[in-house]
Amino acid sequence: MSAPTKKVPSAPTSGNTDPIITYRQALHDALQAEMQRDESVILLGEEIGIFEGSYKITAGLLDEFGPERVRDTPIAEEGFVGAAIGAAMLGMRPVVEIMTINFSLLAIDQIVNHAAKIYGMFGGQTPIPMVIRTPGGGGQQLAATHSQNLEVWYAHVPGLKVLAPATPADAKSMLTAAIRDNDPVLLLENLSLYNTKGPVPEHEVVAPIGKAQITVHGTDLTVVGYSRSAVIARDVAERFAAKGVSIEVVDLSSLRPLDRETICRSVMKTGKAVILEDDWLTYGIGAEIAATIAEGAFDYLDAPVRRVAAAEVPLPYAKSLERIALPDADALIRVINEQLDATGFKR
Amino acid sequence: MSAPTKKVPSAPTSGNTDPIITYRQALHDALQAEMQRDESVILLGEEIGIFEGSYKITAGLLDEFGPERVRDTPIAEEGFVGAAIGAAMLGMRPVVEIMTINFSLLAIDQIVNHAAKIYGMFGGQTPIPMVIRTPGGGGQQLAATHSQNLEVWYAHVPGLKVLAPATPADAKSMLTAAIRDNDPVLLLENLSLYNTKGPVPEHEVVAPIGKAQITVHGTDLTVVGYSRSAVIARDVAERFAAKGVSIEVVDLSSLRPLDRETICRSVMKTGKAVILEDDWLTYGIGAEIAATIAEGAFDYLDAPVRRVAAAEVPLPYAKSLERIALPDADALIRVINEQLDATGFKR
Amino acid sequence: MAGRTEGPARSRPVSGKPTKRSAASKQVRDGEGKVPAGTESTKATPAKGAKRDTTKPDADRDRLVGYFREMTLIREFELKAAEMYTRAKIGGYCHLNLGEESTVVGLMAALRPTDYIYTNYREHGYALARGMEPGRVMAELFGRSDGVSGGRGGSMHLFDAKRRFLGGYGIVGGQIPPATGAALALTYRGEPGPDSEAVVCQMGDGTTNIGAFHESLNLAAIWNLPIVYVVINNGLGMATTVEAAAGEPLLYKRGCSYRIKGVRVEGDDPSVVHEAAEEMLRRAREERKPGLLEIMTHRLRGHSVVDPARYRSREEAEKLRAEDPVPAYRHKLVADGVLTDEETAAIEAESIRIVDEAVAFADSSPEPPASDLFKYTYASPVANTSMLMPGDPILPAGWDKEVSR
Amino acid sequence: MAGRTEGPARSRPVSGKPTKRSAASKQVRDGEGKVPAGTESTKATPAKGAKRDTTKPDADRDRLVGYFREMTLIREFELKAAEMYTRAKIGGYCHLNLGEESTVVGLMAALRPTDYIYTNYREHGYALARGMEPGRVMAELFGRSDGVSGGRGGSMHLFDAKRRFLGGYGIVGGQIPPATGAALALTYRGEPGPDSEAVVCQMGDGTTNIGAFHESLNLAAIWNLPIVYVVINNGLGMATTVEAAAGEPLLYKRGCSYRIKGVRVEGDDPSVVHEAAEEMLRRAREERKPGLLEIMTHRLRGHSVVDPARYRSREEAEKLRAEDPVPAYRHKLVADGVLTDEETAAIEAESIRIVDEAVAFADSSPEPPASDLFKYTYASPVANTSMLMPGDPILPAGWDKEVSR
Ligand SMILES: Cc1ncc(C[n+]2csc(CCOP(=O)(O)OP(=O)(O)O)c2C)c(N)n1
Ligand SMILES: Cc1ncc(C[n+]2csc(CCOP(=O)(O)OP(=O)(O)O)c2C)c(N)n1
Ligand SMILES: [Mg+2]
Ligand SMILES: [Mg+2]
Repeated sequence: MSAPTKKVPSAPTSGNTDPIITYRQALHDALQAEMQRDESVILLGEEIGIFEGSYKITAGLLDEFGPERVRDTPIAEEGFVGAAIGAAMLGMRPVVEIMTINFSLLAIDQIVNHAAKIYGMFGGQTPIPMVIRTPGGGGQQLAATHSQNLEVWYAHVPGLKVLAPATPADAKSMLTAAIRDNDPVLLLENLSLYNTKGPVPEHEVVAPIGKAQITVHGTDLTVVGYSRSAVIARDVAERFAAKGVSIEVVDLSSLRPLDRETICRSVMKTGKAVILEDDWLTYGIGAEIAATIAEGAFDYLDAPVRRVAAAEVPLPYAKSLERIALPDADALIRVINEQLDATGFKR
Repeated sequence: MSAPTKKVPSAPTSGNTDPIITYRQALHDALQAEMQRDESVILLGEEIGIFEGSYKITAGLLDEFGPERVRDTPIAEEGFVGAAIGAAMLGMRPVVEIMTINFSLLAIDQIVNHAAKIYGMFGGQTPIPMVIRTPGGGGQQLAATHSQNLEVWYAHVPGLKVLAPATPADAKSMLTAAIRDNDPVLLLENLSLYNTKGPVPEHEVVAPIGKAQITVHGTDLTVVGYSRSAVIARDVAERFAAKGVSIEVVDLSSLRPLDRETICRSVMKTGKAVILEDDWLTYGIGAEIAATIAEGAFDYLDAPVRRVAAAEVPLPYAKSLERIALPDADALIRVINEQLDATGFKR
Repeated sequence: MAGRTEGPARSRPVSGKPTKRSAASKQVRDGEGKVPAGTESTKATPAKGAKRDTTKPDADRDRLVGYFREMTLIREFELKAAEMYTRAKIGGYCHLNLGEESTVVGLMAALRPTDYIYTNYREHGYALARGMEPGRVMAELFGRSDGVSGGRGGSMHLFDAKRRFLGGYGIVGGQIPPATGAALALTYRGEPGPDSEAVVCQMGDGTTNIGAFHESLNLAAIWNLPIVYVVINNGLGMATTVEAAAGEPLLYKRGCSYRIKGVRVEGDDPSVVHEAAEEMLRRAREERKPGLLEIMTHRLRGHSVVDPARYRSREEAEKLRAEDPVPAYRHKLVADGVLTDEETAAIEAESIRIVDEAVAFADSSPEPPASDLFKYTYASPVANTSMLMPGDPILPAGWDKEVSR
Repeated sequence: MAGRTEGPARSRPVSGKPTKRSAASKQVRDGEGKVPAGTESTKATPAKGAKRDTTKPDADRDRLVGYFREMTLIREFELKAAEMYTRAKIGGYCHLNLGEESTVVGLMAALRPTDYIYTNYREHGYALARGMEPGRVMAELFGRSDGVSGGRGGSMHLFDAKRRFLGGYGIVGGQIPPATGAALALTYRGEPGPDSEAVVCQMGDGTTNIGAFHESLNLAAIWNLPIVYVVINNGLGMATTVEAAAGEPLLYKRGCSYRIKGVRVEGDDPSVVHEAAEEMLRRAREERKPGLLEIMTHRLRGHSVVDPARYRSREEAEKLRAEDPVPAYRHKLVADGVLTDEETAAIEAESIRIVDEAVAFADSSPEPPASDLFKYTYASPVANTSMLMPGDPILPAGWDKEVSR
């Protein structure tokens, strides 16, 4: 089922002695380590056992932990995601794989009306320590129903936490943090990142939840991204650096909670902001980021915040149309240049 | 099942000779008129026949049109919403009632992965002329799972149209327009508006889809709202008018498409904007509106755009907590005054 | 129309196997579900000088009296809830168990303290029968801080972790997947056996038509989960009949699609319900076989307290009144010489007292303080969690002056 | 391993009731479903000098030859699709009917031009059997403008309104509610009867476990809809077996929850499938009785073209190859004297030619132009529809200067 993934630059390794592994391997390693560490961690999902997962994240885990802890489910997203909620209520720590975020719509009542509500609605009597792992992303020619980026829906919901790792190291440390957290956490993966490589510490690292990261420090303009777009932003920043333009990259890392302060502090310094996001423009993740900057850094902005997002269409299968509908490095570069020109930036 | 609805001011009637009816009646009348006009219009939903609808919108229609055109369904949102899609593919014009927007989560795969995709994904071979009527809204002490405002999810999706009438007249004309439109239209109703009254033309009016409305003209500050919040905004504007402050109210009316130009033109004139919305603040409808204003009217803004939205919690049942968690006229008034003060507005 | 009951100052579940309790409760871990206070089987003191058939063994008699006490307490509680709704003490949606008392009591009697139960939003009676204090249940309906869910859930969302009452749920069918997952969790705890734990998942007849029912029962079947799905068939969704909504209106047969055994019983005699539920639970415990139990009952009033049920004909309404299980059971017990009229009257009077106390307790309980608004959004607090009130600026004034936290 | 077929330059569905066609097509409204070109039952011209059992009535023989022609065309098409995927002419997901040819052909033979069909994403063969030009189907796989869905859907999303092929769907179970609604629409068109229209909803075995299956079959039952749900049982989801996924692994029995009749047939003989499907369709047309037809078949390769199916043992793989229905059917026809080896060879050669032409056609078809990106987002254009490209400002430069439109 796994389709060829579009080329995305890999994480920088400069001056880092950690082993270089893929984003896929990093997720696998985090699952394996947490399952070894805590018996109550179980995996549920379609084809995660014998088939080793549609994107092979769970390869080998069935052999190591057996069919009770690596549980293949029927095609019944609402059923098995809801079952994970109930198991969590009794003290298990289920990690559910939803093959792609598009299929999470079948389970969204359980995720939003149940997982996100049970702790608060019942007055804090039972936490829901569960993780939902699911990849989003277009660009694989999977057509309209299999190429969506709907993370903004989940990021809008109190009671959920939504993490979006961009690098293999973050994938591992954020998945570890998600598994140990006592709330329902949606870990957003990305089809086009699974094969990307980067240095990942072998020892345990638990990422802080709710913090954005400055992945490139700069002074002239801020680019905000997450997941795949944070990787592209970093790459573009490096290209501009070569041309003497100092771009700061904010990797949101956590979509909920949202680290508004880190975003605004960066823009207070640079005075200019461009947001790169894979989802549709209107009411997308970037809308909140732009609104946040426009309010929080109002007095510091030299130009309007710009958003680079997907064209608002059901994504066509045809490569010729898919390519132009999705945001990419070129579009980001173009808009950054427009921003620099608009503010009379000297090169 | 219908709970008492919180008091919301009714539409202004000054100098209007149209009969005064409720928002509920207006919806009913539009359904009745369209069913009389076009045989292919059928109603599907839970308890819309014998029970006359959870909120009584369909009262009397079963007797007039019979059980085939006013079809009670089992409790199976995904099934009957999906069935409406198929019926629309064969030329029917189904109008589906989903009892509240909270339950639309059970049908969202059919709405977003099917209704919104079928026309485009298959190359324009079959339109999906269907309407989904569903109320959102909190403030009725219905607790966390029955009080949500999730319209931003649908407004984010290309292929859907999302209308949010604020007055009885708009409820009637927008529902009429939705039924005659050849695309899937989600008509967002509101629990707290059903009992509100206003003048409604007896003759047929078909609202334009995709246009915002200036419901109060003003020069000092722009308030943007939709559905219930547009009603409150109008009321607050009148109160300020009495104090010599000229507030302009933009009623979005259509959440998708979004009429950015009308919003920005208003703010270009007033230089100040406050958004009132019933949903959660982060990644809510207001985020896009604020981002739109901050980009489109950047050079005209005297102060940062402010948002008045719901506190980000699973809404508690207890009145004491529910009341403070939801935005209201007082919060809007407070923020408007903060805006006026921040910009040194003279009163 | 209302029954009346004698009983302790708090409602008590009747156990079919009191002897099993201590054994069963041994298994319990992490504080949850230690034997709830007041769950030992009750001994009613015979009213002085009442004539009675002394041939009935005492334990058996106590069981029947216990059922009646429960039923009347639930009856009184629900009547009072309806009254409190009209007095605006209760808001939102409110669904009553009027007419379902014998069903509720019989079912709950089959549960052990170590078992778990999930229900829908029509669950006041189940909560009372599980041993929750009537005062704390009423306080939840009032939205007060002493409510069983801290006032955050209301009528539809009662919860008591200690008593393993894992919630009333308002989304139709929403409770079914989590209940199934709870049963899954039990399979990691221990082996099947007479003392092992099980899950009961209650739902209404109309709920068998939703996808979650299908997906969940299938999971329970292929994973051999210790769970009993209980369909409370009161004949209606809101106004839609079972026949109009279900392709197979004999709902207990719907286990066929999963090879899950289904059983249907009449709900008017709590003993019958108790026995059927106990056998289903036995299979779940000892054989890890999920079951589907359909109980035929009546909804005496509208779907919720605001529904006048005009869609019912006068005849239907009268027939329903005639079928009211509470007076019927009272007459049966008196006719069988289990209780005298005086005793039933005393029991009924006591129920009224309990419910009046519950109202007084609820009324005196404070509303949750504003300061608690964000208290239960997350179990693990993390940085940057939004705690903004409507209209607050997204960042506190002067935030940009302080150094970053 | 591949069969080979002679046949017209475009694939043709075989009709069980050619005589009914014109009658049925009378009912059709608004341009849809007028009798598709090339759907008259085909007469194969006997190859010269071949020895043959002349006792067989001609029409019957034509039917068998037609099946074989279809099967070999599908076989060739799928083998070529796999090859084109490896050559990166096809992207995304691509699921093949290899091993299911006899099932597909037998089922499609039972449909009339006036019937509607919905399928899942494993639908190339159904499209070909429905009479879609192989070239336009291949063009869709290539994402070209001459594709049956204009290149917007790809392998999983073939569609042909004219032929009432209402789509391949990629969300498991997603096609079931719309197919059910299509059947609902038919009930407003006319009365049941031998000439009325019906709907076929195809799905895989694993799909019977999802909620949409339950909700939809229940609707079809209570509303008496003219629809046949066809479960293509190839034994696996992706790698999950039917037994591991379904509480009742005899899937045809799952109609029990709705009183829907279920039938299971072996898929290797198209005649058997054709007959079973026709009877189910007859019940749907004449009695408005929904049906559930399970067809046992084989998936010769992985779930999709990129799945090496390592989870299969060597034995399984060999067993599968032995069960390949295409060569088996070729041998049967030759043994029965329906076709000679020369004729089968000719038919096979012809299929290859057709598929090669299809590839050539697809290759020469242009990619959809960039200018068409927003063409099909909405059927009714309205004001302010977003047509922004990535990075565009939200309002065109200088918009604030012009007067408002
Ligand atoms: C998913 C969903 N759809 C619709 C509703 C509205 N609703 C609440 S109760 C109810 C009827 C349920 O009937 P039944 O399952 O028989 O339970 P009963 O109320 O009779 O106990 C409906 C349709 C809901 N709460 N959730
Ligand atoms: C709702 C949903 N969940 C999961 C998937 C991923 N998926 C695609 S095909 C498939 C297996 C389907 O098996 P079956 O129904 O037997 O059809 P087959 O592929 O065997 O023809 C799965 C799990 C999906 N497309 N949609
Ligand atoms: Mg019921
Ligand atoms: Mg299969």
